[in-house]
Amino acid sequence: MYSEKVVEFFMHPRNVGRLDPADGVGEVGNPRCGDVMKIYIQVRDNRIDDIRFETFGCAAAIATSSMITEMVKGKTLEEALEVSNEDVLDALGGLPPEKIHCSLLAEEGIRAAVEDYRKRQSP
Amino acid sequence: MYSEKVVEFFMHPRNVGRLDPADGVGEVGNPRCGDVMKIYIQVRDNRIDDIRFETFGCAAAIATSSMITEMVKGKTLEEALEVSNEDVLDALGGLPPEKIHCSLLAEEGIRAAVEDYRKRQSP
Amino acid sequence: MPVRPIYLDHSATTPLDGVVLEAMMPYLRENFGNPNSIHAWGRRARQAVEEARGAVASLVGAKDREVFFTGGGSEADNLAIKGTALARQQKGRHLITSAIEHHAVLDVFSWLGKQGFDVTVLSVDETGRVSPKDLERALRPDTTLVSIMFANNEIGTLQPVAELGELCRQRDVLFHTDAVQVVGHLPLDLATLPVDLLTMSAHKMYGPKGVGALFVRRGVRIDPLVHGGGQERGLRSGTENVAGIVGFGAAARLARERLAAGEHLKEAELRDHLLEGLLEVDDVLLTGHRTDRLPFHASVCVRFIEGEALLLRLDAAGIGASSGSACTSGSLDPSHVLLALGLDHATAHGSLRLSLGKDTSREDVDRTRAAFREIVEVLRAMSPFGRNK
Amino acid sequence: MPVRPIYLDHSATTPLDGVVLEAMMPYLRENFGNPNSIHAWGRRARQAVEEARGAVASLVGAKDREVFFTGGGSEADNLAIKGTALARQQKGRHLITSAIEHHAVLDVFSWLGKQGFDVTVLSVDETGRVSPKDLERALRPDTTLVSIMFANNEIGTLQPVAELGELCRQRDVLFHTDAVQVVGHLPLDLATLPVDLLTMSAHKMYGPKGVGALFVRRGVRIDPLVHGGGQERGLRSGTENVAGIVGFGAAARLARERLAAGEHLKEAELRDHLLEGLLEVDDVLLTGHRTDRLPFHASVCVRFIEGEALLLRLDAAGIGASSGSACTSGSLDPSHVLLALGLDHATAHGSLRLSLGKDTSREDVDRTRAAFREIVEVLRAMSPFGRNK
Ligand SMILES: Cc1ncc(COP(=O)(O)O)c(C=O)c1O
Ligand SMILES: Cc1ncc(COP(=O)(O)O)c(C=O)c1O
Repeated sequence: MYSEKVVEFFMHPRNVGRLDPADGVGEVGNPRCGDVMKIYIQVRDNRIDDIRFETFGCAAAIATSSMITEMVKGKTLEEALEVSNEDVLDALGGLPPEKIHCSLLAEEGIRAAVEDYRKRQSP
Repeated sequence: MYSEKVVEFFMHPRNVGRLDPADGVGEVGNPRCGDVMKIYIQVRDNRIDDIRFETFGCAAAIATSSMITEMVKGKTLEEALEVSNEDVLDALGGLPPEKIHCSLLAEEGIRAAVEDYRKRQSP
Repeated sequence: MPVRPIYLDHSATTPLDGVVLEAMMPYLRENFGNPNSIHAWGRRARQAVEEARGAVASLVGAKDREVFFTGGGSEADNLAIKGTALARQQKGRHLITSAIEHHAVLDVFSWLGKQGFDVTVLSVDETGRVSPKDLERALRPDTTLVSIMFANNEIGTLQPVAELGELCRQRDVLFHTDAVQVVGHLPLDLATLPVDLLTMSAHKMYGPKGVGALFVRRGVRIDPLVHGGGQERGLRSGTENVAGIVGFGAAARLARERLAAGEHLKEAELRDHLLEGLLEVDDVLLTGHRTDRLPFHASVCVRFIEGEALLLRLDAAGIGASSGSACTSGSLDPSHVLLALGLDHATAHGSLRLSLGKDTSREDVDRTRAAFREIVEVLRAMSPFGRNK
Repeated sequence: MPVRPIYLDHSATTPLDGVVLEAMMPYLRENFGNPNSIHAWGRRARQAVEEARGAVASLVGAKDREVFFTGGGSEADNLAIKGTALARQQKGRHLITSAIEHHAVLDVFSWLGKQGFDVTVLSVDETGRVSPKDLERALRPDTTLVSIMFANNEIGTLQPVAELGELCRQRDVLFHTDAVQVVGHLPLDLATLPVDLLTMSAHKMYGPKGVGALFVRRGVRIDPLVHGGGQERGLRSGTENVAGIVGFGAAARLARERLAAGEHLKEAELRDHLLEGLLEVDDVLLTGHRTDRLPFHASVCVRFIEGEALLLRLDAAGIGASSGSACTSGSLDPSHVLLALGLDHATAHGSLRLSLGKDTSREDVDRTRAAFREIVEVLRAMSPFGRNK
């Protein structure tokens, strides 16, 4: 049911953990629904210099978290915000239809972290 | 489903055919219902001296016809009328429940033949 | 039985093909998973089920998603008919079927009749055919479903399914056909055939017993019969009979090859050879249509004798046959199918069905012809009826 | 998978016992007849079906004539519930069930609810037990059927079936119990148990998939679900799945031997050893009852992580398990059973079920304990929640 790529990113997730201190933190999802994603970023020169995630959720949620952190690392904030859930899906070789909503969470997570960062920058 | 005895009497029926002339002939059953039995008897000294049957019907009908002719052969008419369908059933080692009605036909067949004989005797 | 027995009751059930059994074995052994489990065992089972679905679909020219597995042909018939009648009851409560349907269809309609549905039962001609004209006359604005079998199991007659289906389609009435006797035995293309629902059963085509399938054309919505875990996209809940379904798939693949090789045409020739032998005997009547019939199916009525007696004598001679005789079922009336043809009761009681299989040889047929002739003679000698009596 | 895989999902399905397969083989080969045929092939099949019926009956203390074969457990549940509700609707239209039933029961009741029946759903305590007091209060003069499962598939809890059934019997209300998880795993005697209808499924007790049975106590009249040729004394039409039924019979014989040898008691010890290992890990909660539970069944909720992730990691380690997690079913809500226990959603998302089999060894359990501990640690390291976060 899951592609090899999904299994690979689920079994060996990249960028797991937290950053302390972080320049921005995004938390999306709801434990009631079984999916919570927390994204930590460090920003240098408007680029995502370092990134970590913590995810409570199924294999798809973990794999998309991991994949999106790989994809945005090193990108400018603007570039990072362009990464869509479709891009993540493509990079993972697709997800079963009932799991697509998990990839939305990843996109939202990045957005929330960047917003948090920007909010902190402009008080 | 059929006992060995039934199969034996169905496959190798005794007393098949007709008697011509016969002293009495009984015909019972209805082709509509798939069962017709015709019994021919010759009577000497109030005894069934010879007997034949023709049957249109299933294996149970044929086996009971054959068995009852064996059972009444040589008996006095009174004795013959005493032979019941239970006796035939016992002699055959039983029949499946849905076939019991066939054994009734055999008893009726003998009765009809004897009646026919008596009618002919007392005009 | 002294000589090799000859099984000529393929309309009742077929032997499981050895190749089919081989295909099933892994799913009766190590690949025992529940297809609904997400672990490795479950995923292997799921894949096997879906591959089988593809094979069955392609045998009948359907899309994979149009094939729903059930626990047999009877269940598929029940699902199709109750499922449609209930799902469409707001639209109307008039249903149409024929007088010669299998009990798995007919008894569902009588049940629906008791639930307040209005059921029209079409009669058939003396060959067992439904007339499209009759159907046309019977269709009403509140008709929601017509169910007419593709081929009859007792008399082999094929119905003009394309014509009947077309009439329904024009009026937005759903058309179901019980094709249990047809699938795997005659080419069938649901891509072009105007049929909305079609019943199949694996054990009639060298697959395992206890597995059937219902074709439900895309876009057609029916109610489930077995509710529960939501398997078969909600239409048939319950843990899938994985090995059985795999067997159905394998049987479908083999049937496709046989049909592509034209084996049904050779089978029809052998059937004609058999029928010729049966009809040579005096007072033997063909039942069903002479040419528009299942290629493996021969059926007759033998006058002056009763079917069960004939059957048991054939059995004693090592030949497995069947009969629509009342006596085989313990009822007093002969089969509703034979009576619907207009046969009188006495004649109908003498019915015999011989249905060939893919492994039936000409020699088998010749032996059967000889045995038939001999046994009919013996039984007629016992019968109070007949030409010379 | 590097090491020998460990299957611990016997509640989902069991492997087919090799001895059962051996018993089935002749009916997948030469003895392929239709039990409804009267020739030799048919008679052999009929005999096999009836012998299997005897074996299943004697496993549960029923009479042969009280056992009706179906196409699986779900179908048997549907038959029991719809069949009773419809047959007794003149008497009343009130039905009672519990909140933690299998979908094959629950979804039938919601369907009946839509057909105008009045359904009371009893809640359960935090161990998953229905209270006889609650049942007593819910019973009404127009109640015709109560259906409460014998043991729950997700949490293993056993119900006080004798007590519940007795309450129904006193009021002339029929009592059905889904015993799919119990039959073959715990001793059961219907000669004394006040149960009118009881569902079984072969594939949960080392028999084949696609075969179930319904016990219907003598004198109880219900409507059929699948109409047709009148097989199973009219209660389940359709050509019998002979090989499957024979397999069910063989599985019943083996189960009887295992129970007589007390193997379920040893199994319970092994289960306790497993549970001990699971509960040793911080923030792992038992679900279901600690002692009144299926002997082979261990279930927990692991806080701070989600069940599917746990499952797939176990799978990658060669361990087959299952979860009531929403993510495994593609829904957003965790299982209705876990929520009925009063668990919060987040905790319920972390559910895990490990169900042992007759061939599970202590070594398997030890390996599973170790893998569980390790995987929980890894996943918690990824989780935003937890004690130290
Ligand atoms: C408690 C319970 N009832 C019913 C069923 C359904 O049985 P089957 O899978 O044979 O349809 C199952 C298993 O799936 C079950 O665990
Ligand atoms: C025409 C027809 N329909 C339905 C069925 C029922 O199929 P099954 O035996 O798989 O339930 C049969 C065979 O018994 C049949 O011949």
